[in-house]
Amino acid sequence: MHYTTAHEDTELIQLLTPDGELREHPDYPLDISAAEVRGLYRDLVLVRRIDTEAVALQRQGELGLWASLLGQEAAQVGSGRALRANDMVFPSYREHGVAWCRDVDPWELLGLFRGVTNGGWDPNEHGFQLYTIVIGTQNLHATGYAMGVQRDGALGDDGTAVISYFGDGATSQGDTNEAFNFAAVNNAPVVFFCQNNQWAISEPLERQARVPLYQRALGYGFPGVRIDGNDVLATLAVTRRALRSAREGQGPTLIEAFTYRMGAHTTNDDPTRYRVSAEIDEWKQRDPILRLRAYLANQGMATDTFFAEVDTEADQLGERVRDECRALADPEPLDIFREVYAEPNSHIDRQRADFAEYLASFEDAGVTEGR
Amino acid sequence: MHYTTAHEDTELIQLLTPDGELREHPDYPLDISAAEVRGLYRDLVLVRRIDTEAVALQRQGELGLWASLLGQEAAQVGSGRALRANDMVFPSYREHGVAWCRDVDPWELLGLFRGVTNGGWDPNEHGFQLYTIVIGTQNLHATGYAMGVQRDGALGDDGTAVISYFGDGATSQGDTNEAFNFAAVNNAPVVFFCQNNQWAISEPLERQARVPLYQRALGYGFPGVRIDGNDVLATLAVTRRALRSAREGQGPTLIEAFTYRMGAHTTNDDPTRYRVSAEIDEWKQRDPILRLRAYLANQGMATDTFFAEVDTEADQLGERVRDECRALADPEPLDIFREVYAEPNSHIDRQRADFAEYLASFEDAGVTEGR
Amino acid sequence: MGSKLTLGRAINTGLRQAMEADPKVLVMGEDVGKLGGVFRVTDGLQKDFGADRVIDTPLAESGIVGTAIGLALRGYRPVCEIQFDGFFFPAANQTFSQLAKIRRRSAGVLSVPVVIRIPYGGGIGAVEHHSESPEAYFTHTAGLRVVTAATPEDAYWAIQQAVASDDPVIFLEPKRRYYEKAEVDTDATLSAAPPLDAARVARPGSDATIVAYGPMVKTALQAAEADTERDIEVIDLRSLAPIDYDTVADSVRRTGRLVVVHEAPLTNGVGGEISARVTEECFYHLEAPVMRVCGFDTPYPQSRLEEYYLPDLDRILDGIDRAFAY
Amino acid sequence: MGSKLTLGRAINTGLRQAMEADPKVLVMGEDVGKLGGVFRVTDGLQKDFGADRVIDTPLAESGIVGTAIGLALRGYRPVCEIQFDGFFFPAANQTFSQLAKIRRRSAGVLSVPVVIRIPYGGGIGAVEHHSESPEAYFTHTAGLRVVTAATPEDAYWAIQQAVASDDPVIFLEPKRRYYEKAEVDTDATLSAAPPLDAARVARPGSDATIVAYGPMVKTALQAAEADTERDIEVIDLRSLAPIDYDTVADSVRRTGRLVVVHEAPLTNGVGGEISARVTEECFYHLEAPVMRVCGFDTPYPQSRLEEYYLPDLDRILDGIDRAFAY
Ligand SMILES: Cc1ncc(C[n+]2csc(CCOP(=O)(O)OP(=O)(O)O)c2C)c(N)n1
Ligand SMILES: Cc1ncc(C[n+]2csc(CCOP(=O)(O)OP(=O)(O)O)c2C)c(N)n1
Ligand SMILES: [Mg+2]
Ligand SMILES: [Mg+2]
Repeated sequence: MHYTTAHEDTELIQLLTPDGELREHPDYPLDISAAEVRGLYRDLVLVRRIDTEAVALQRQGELGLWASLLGQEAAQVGSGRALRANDMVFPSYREHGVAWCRDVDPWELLGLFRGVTNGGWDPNEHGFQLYTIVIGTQNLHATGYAMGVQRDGALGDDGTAVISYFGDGATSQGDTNEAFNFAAVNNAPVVFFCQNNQWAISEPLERQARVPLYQRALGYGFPGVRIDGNDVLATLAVTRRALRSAREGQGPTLIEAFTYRMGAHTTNDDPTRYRVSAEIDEWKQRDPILRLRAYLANQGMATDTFFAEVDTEADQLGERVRDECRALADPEPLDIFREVYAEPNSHIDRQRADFAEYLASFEDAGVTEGR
Repeated sequence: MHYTTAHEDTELIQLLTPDGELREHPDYPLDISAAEVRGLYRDLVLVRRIDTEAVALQRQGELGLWASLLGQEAAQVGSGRALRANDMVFPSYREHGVAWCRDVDPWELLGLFRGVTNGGWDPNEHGFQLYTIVIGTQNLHATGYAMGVQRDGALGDDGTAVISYFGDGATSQGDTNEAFNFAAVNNAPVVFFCQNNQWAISEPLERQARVPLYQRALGYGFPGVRIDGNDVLATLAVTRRALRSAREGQGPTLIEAFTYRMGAHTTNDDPTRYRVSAEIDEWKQRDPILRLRAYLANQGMATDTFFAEVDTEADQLGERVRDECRALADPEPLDIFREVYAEPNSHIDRQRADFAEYLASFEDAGVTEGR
Repeated sequence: MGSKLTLGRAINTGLRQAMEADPKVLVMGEDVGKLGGVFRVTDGLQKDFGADRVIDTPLAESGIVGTAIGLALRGYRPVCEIQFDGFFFPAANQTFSQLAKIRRRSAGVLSVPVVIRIPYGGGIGAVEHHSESPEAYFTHTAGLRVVTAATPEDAYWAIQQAVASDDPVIFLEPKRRYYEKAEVDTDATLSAAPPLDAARVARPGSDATIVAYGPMVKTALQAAEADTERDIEVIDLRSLAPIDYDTVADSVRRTGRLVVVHEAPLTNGVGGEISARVTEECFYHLEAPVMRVCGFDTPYPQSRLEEYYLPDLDRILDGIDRAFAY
Repeated sequence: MGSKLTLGRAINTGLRQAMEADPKVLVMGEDVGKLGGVFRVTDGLQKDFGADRVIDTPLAESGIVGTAIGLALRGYRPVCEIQFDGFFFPAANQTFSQLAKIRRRSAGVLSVPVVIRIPYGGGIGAVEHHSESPEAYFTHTAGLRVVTAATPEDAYWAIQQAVASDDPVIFLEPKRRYYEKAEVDTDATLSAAPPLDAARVARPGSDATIVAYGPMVKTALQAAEADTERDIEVIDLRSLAPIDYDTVADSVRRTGRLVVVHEAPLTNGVGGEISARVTEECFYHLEAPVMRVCGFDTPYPQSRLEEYYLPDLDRILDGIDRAFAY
């Protein structure tokens, strides 16, 4: 049996304070150029804009639903930018910022929420699996995928690491805990990235767990780390290290990114029923974008022109998102029967044929639309 | 949120060495009379005898199956004798020794293995629930029951504690981990008693977990303790304390009783396929009965007459077990339909009536037995 | 005295009655407390009965049903909410291998009067896993009772009867009908309500019978109304396990034709069972095989396709036409 | 060249072939390694293919199927063993809401060619949860293929076809027939084997049809032999999803009478679906309603009662008699 040196009850790892001051951390030296930091800022702003547009599109009836990432941009961009091309992501349903880092076009994300598809992109093309709605399930998929990576001998510096995203609520699911254990026992190259936004719909963290979530890993025998999830630099540094450790064959890490869900759970939700606005005001002080902007400005790493350019780019992106959303094609009725099976299937084939005939009967009867 | 002072990486807690020497432990002072120790010895011997008889009965075709507890007597008797009358036990399927402590007659246990019932005793009469075969499920039942105890206000010194028994393999199940978390979040009065007999059928411990099992509790925020499960005194002392702590409203404890499955998984199993006999020989040195006998003898706490009397009692009990087993009544065919529902149910009622008629048709035809 | 209640509100009111009547009744699930559930069915209950009786659980369905079983063994009557149909499955093991079997296992010594409430069915434009109709998994599981409700009145009584039942009950709530409103006589007594396992003739008729339940009852009634040529009887099953075959067979013997409607996939759905059983009982009375108008054997589709997936008025009329083509 | 193999050994040999043919094929589950599974179906595989390809997993069925999905997404073809039928349910969520739906969710971009092997059915004198027949839960779940095998030869080919299929396959192994022996031509080529979804006329006949599958095929054949007055056709379904209705309907149109036999509980079992569907297709050919000889709507009973619970020769003959009583 392996014994991991247990339990470093580390404080929250933070490299950038809410005021935009950089703090060195001995274990996580920051190795990043000014251009890269500006890139992160641009990511944060654009990702927030995509989110804002999507919320608006939902209000306008263009989307059935949207799960906003407001407040969680740094956790997603920091970890997303820590990834390499051949890494694989297993997201939950709120990882629009990670999707952005994986070059999934924002409108590809919208199809699911518009109801034109249950998926929307090619996971293998982007190294970004489909959104998973049933809480916790993707943690086992990620672990299995990582076991496949091991079997492929695809570890090492140019190898593949796997990262799985989930929320604080998801830590209560059996599947998440089974995944922790499978990953530990198999020493699988997977990073479990928990965005602890402190709410699972209406349930606050204390309904999910009695002790900080990163400690869960210790019980399974792998390291758990808690980071300031609103600090894109800490997130980047810690995730990079966890991914490297996975690639190098040192097994799983749990990262708890301590952050806050600034908006409603989804556009269907009404958080005024269960939480006070003071909490939100407090977290506004820790906004992930403001602090990075302050840092860039204070250090003279970015000019006003730069900030203005990013805003313009965001405006353009917003417009593009709106247009592409409206242009998303509706599926055809008979698509219901597509891709249920890889191989011909007599049940489906018959139902498709019957239904095609039924639909055609309306046309025969001179009705253009059968409903 | 509650914060438990984490992680006392205690060594294995042992009060009685394999050679029968008593070792004081500062946290677990032993408060037990000589008569009580003799009682424990008697329990261990009788429980082993019940087990031996049951294995023999299975060989003779009187039982379909038996899950032997050989080697685990101390873990079961020590914890079983720590219980008070109004505590409630949720067993797995191997807790014959705990059943003994809860005054379940041994032959009542046999019904399940003989195939005359799926249960066999009244759980409320004995404070001992029915055996549960689907691994891990009972841990949630125990937790829920403990939540009920809380709601009844039945804590305090004459209150109720709940204890749940399961194996090392069971720690991998989602249900077990969900139970740990529900118990932690609700601070439920439940003791999780894991008999780590180091095997789950053919799988050794390292296929189940990467670090010692008692550490699992720390990730959920409650204490985990590892005891020598072949030491009845340590088991008694540690379980007593955990139960008291539960009763006093201090929430759950995980006890990992480190022991060894000396026999096959069940009478169906052939352990020679997957483990070496040297391991068994080694564990014979740590036999739970021998060490208590040595202690009693060395301390002059028991005479040869006492040991002989216990052996005689065991012989008598063995005979009784054999007789009662053979006397267990077969169920009636129409019992199939009994107690599926509490209330009248038209589906079942019709099927019962049809089947009764069908069975009767053979009698009408002058055939005594319809099969 | 009656009052107009939505179906969702009727269940809320029924739950409240049950909790007032018996202090052992608990409500538990995700977001059932302050939020009152995502459909507000438990609205206000935590405020009035406290967090000990209306429990926001960790996000773990197996944990919810598993601890509910433990609570039931301690003498409580937990009403669990599963947030959406598609999220039931983590609780399948506790439901199928424990909840359904404990009475039988204990030869009747133990009771586990747990109710599992599940908002189910489609038609609300939702994303994946939020529109499924899993009833057949339950009706195939001995030891469970399975009920649903098509009207506020039925919902109001059925939830109370479910809570009062000593059997475990799967309580399927037709989520797209939560906002349908009707008069409910909340002053009547529970014992006067029709039995939980009785079907209801929702519309008498003589030419053909439609059997429906839950969300499809309204659609079936609309189809019956729309058929101006034939006099269609509509039966609302109400209970899916057991099914009140007396009422169904009685109707079919009069009409000679049966169409069964449900949203769940056709194959091995409740409709297949009804078809088999009614054919056994009414073989010489059937003028045509039992027709089924159901969901297809595919995963529930993305919402832009659900209007095609779900049986609607036209497809039911087509089913009736097919029955008359014999 | 043929050799006599038991059904269990035939699956073992088929798995070995599949693993030799494709290095991506993995075997995983509880005790599948050194022990070779509690029924020895994976005997010797870990020794020959290594612990990386024959994986003893932690004791967690959701974990087994969930990680198998992940492995499949990485390009592997995992064959999971669930130790007994009654222990499938912890994996229900991963199977029903993930495995069955990923192809559709991804519009065909993703494949998850996972096989879940489950020893199933009763008749071995076992304790609770070791004798169940859960096939209807699977056949009601779109996206899964469900197959079983009644003979060593079928088992040998079917397991290889299941592994080769790009669809997820539930592979139900009739555990009480594991030790039945027959000649298997292991030298023939896989492509020459009958398709995985084709039914088989196990015994031709002209007076009535029995449809059976898995463990009941042998019993059905015995009943057919025992009926000296009538010439009974026996169809072995082999595939339960999809079902080869052409072969079944063809037979029923000739015989006019159908008895369906399975161990699973009657209500909402596969038999109900077959009855419904065959009645739809053969309405004017049926001389009697489809008869079902099935397990009862109760939990599987304690083993001393299983001989009464399980359909046997007499009950099948009784079913045939009932069909002829019309
Ligand atoms: C198995 C399951 N149960 C319930 C739900 C309904 N649900 C969707 S999101 C959610 C809360 C998730 O909280 P968390 O894991 O913290 O993620 P967050 O939404 O905060 O990102 C719930 C209960 C679900 N999707 N899956
Ligand atoms: C959910 C489930 N999966 C599989 C099994 C089959 N099974 C019975 S006992 C056992 C091993 C259990 O090992 P452990 O938990 O260590 O308990 P022990 O038998 O050693 O007392 C297995 C796999 C089961 N009973 N339940
Ligand atoms: Mg959250
Ligand atoms: Mg063990």
